[in-house]
Amino acid sequence: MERKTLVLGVIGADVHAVGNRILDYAFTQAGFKVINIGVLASQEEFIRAAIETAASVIMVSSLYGHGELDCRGLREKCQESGIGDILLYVGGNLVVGKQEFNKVEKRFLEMGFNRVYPPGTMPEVAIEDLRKDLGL
Amino acid sequence: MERKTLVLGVIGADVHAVGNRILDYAFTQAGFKVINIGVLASQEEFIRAAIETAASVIMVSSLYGHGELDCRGLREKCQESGIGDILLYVGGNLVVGKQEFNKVEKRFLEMGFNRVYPPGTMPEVAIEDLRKDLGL
Amino acid sequence: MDLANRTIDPEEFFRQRQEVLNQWTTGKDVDFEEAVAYHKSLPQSKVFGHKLAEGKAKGITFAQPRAGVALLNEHLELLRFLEEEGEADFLPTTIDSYTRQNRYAEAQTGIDESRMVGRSMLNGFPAVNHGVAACRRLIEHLKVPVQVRHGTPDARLLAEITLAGGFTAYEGGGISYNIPYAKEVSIENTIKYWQYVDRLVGMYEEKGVSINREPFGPLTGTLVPPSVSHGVAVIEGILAVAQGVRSLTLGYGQCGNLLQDVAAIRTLPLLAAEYLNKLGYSDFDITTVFHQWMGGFPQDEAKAYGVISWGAAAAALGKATKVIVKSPHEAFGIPTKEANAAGLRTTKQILNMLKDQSLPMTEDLALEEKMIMEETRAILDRTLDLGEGDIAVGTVRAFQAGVIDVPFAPSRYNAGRILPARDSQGAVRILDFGNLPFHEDIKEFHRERIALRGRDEGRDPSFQMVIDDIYAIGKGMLVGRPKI
Amino acid sequence: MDLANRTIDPEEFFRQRQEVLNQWTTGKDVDFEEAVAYHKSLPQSKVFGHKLAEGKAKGITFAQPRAGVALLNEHLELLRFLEEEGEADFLPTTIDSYTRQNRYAEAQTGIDESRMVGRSMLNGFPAVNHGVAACRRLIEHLKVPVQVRHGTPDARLLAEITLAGGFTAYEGGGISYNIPYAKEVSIENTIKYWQYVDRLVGMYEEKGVSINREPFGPLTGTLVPPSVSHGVAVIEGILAVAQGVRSLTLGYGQCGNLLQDVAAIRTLPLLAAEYLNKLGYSDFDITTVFHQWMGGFPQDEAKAYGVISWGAAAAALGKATKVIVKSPHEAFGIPTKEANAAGLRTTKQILNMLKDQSLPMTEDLALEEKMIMEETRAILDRTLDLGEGDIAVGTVRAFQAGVIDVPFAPSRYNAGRILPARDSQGAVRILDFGNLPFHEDIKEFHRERIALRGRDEGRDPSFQMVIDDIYAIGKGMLVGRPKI
Repeated sequence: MERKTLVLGVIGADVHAVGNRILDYAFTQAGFKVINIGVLASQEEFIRAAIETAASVIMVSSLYGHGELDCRGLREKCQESGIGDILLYVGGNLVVGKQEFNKVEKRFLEMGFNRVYPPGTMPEVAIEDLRKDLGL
Repeated sequence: MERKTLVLGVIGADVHAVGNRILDYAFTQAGFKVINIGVLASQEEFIRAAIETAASVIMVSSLYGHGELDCRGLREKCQESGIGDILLYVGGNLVVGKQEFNKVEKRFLEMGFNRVYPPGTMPEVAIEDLRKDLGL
Repeated sequence: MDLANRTIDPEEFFRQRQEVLNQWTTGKDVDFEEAVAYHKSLPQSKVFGHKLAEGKAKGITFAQPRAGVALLNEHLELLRFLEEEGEADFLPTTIDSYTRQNRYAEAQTGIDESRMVGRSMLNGFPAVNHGVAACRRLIEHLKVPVQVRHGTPDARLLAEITLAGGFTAYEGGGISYNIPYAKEVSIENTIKYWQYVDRLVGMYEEKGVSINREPFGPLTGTLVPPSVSHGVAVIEGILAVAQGVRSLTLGYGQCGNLLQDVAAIRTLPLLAAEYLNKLGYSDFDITTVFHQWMGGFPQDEAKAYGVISWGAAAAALGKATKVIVKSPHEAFGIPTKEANAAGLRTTKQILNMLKDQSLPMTEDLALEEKMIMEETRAILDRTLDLGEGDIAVGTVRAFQAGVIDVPFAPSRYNAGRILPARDSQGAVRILDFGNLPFHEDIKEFHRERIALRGRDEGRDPSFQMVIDDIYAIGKGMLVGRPKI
Repeated sequence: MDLANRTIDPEEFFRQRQEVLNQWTTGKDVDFEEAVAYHKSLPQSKVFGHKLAEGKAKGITFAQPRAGVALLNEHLELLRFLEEEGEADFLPTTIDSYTRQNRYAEAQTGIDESRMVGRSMLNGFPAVNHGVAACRRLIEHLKVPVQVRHGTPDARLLAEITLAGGFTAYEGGGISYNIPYAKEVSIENTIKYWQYVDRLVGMYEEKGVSINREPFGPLTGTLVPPSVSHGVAVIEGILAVAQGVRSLTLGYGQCGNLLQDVAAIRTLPLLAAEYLNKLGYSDFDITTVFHQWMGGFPQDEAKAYGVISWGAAAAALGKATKVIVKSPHEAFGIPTKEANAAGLRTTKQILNMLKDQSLPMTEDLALEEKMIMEETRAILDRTLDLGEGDIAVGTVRAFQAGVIDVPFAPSRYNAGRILPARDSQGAVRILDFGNLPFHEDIKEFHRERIALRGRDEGRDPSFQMVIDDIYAIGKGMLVGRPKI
């Protein structure tokens, strides 16, 4: 079986490192090649890593509430960089405060993300979606 | 100063004795003559005690949620017994569950009570009302 | 008096039974042999005593709510909600106050009015009026074991109907469902009523059907010294086992001081086993139940969650077999099902976090345990003396003499002479001993602790201190300090 | 390296100051002498260190929330709400994440967008952008003392502005606001940045103005062994006092096992005083802060109240001077003001009920204290050795060598080699020691405890055990047991 590559990171000024370590472990265990760019990652760092490793998916975490500001324009930047079709997943506490998730999800889907996950999602959910979206 | 007499009791099938003991103590300390008929008191026992002691007020407690069933018709029975003008106070957890107090109060005022107290009222509140209503 | 602590004569039992089953029309549907067969058809997962014994072996604490409404469908819906959304380990059926006073006609009015106005006008489920088949419908639609919880001095008919209805646990006792729940009923009578209930349970046990029995531990729920409630619990345990009860859950209501509460829940089964063995009984299994704070609650829900959590923590650290849970609506009386389930989930969270932890033995904890053991033994030994060896007779005389004395009880058969108050750490001590048969050493210990508090507060111990303690929790405090 | 643990040379300080105050336009409004006068005009009731010292003397525990939004009026409204409805003893001003990275232009975008969309687009209050006068408006409209809480590796400008703005307490430190909050910033640099902040506080102190300093205790907030966070707290305390800080609050994040948590909060000030004295410092006042559970929270609010309550109980029983409070919305990030106030009231209820109680000393508690003391001393002694007596130099080398090693930290200046896991009672132990300078006896103790858990669960200790522990509380458990 082909080993697909994922770029994993925590976007913006966010320093939440615990979940990042766990996702890295879980995705690696599930058979993916994980390029982990860690916390405090800019949009440019995600894209650069994705191009360099020919990744199939960019997986963005945001735990600190600024996700909306930080993620805007990521799809457009991907298009400009020639990887416009790459899968974009995002998850975490994406907005400030407890908001209805379906509204949050809608906002991020409109921004060009393929999958949006609420707080507390287990890695297994994303792994299943990855397999589906990548035809594994 | 004239010492006014109060009949104090817990109506119906209610056995909550702690508050009854405290009210007895507080009203007595405040200078009233307290005729305490205790828990499990019927409407008839309240009225009989009020007539026998020429009481100015009947003070009904109900802590167990059946207050609405137990208090119905008390004003009418007082009228039939010739003490139709006696002051009727009631307080406690008067209905089953957490309901808006102003609706509960309205229901009991319509039943002929002069004062209705919500859960957690301190004795001092009732003592002040007693002084006002009795012109002390 | 013709009272005695011995198995009811079968002839006498069946004479009473005729009378009891005729007290209300639903009594005619009780058929003991058929009920035994029905119980045997139930899976073990629905048998209260079985699950309690499992939990005790594993050292975990289960959570159980209180709940009951007037109508069958609504009551079933409520219990299913608590099972699903509240993650309840055990379920209750709380009985309404009219049924508790055997006023079945008034309960019927309550049922009818509830149907009319579309909300429960009763504070519980009137199981006698609903009858055997309705009870079985509950048991069949619920996954976990269900207990009858009430406060009924004469609960013979209620027991006949609910046990035939498939309930596998029954709360109450001749003292604990009299003294805090009645004004004019003699202890002699209620002990007899409850010997009947215990004998009925014994008959089920003899047929191989497990019915758990639980004396009501907290009594008046307000500043009851542990030795007083322990004395009553042990007596009711003895009275029950004497009639053939085997699965026994003894209860204690949280006082609020962690050390005293843990000491109390740990000593309770030891004392019961000690006196049961002493009187020659050996065929019993004792588990414990810890009641979260039974006194006044803060009206604010966030604060109520704090009180609930502290009760859950004490239950877990004391390794009680189960804990009876309050809701964030407690200050307003009966909770919505959502609030009830929320109290359960808060409790479960604490129980799960603490299930691997316990309070280690310390000098202070050992002292609390020693005091509770000595005081309880003093009460029980004097009670046995007064009864010339018969605990039933002794109990009646002990209440007459004030040797057993429950604070703030409505019953005129209770002396009502003792006065409890908290010490500076919030433990419940005794300010006025009445006729409690305590040695001078014990009394000196209590006096010293209360005197220390008096010094802390710059006032002499008095009834005002007691009142302050009763109001304290509603104001967020354990000890009722004077305003500064 | 030109780093050393000695008072910054005044010339160097004023050289840096020019630079710092020019980092953003609001820096020009800082006037030190005028700020000193402003502080002296504040009533003592608004001075953080003063109230802390009072509480410490009385043996009570205060409650403080986290809170911050983008706009001034909304932030003030939020804090007033927490003061009134939450009964907060201390207030915070939590700073947004852009400001923490010194990205003031992005913070400005966040302010502007927040104005436009009518809700806070920032996770805190961007105090640098708002400037000195805005800060003073907060202080003037609030009754209780207010602290700056953030997570800023280079917090020099933020300190200049907020302290001139009347804040009387400032969280952070060169290690605790670097290792968990930055990826690429060297420890040498952040120690220097924080020596500047501490020196600034020292200058206020020399003018008779009390500014409390609080290193951030919980670090990454996830399974941090107490000796690791204690080591960091003591070092930051020394670095602060060396610059003239006097009012010092040392912190610890709840691990979840009551004995370990109480042992930790009790030993923290002892260890700090021991090393401060050893290095020749004597003019300081140490208080403690206990952080309620910093790891994942259950999404269910009722369960979250349980976690909050358990943190409050541990803080009270450990006699921490203050406790930092979580909200029932914790699993979703930043709470509404109502949820924040509810978490406070739950906490206050527990603190009030437990204020007269403490956990008595026991063999188990003494053992936990002994382990924490020995482990922390091992880390500190080796750090001092590595620095040839200089704690600042030693710290840089200790991180290089993995002698200090924080689990799950984002910083590449942290070795990241140790692996913690819970034992069967939920206490945090160490599975892989990396280069922690522990004696074989200490290591054997940890290995034994974790091996016991492995036996309980029928599996070998591994990273999966660690992951299970991280997810556990979200699922209601403390110890992450495998599914059965």
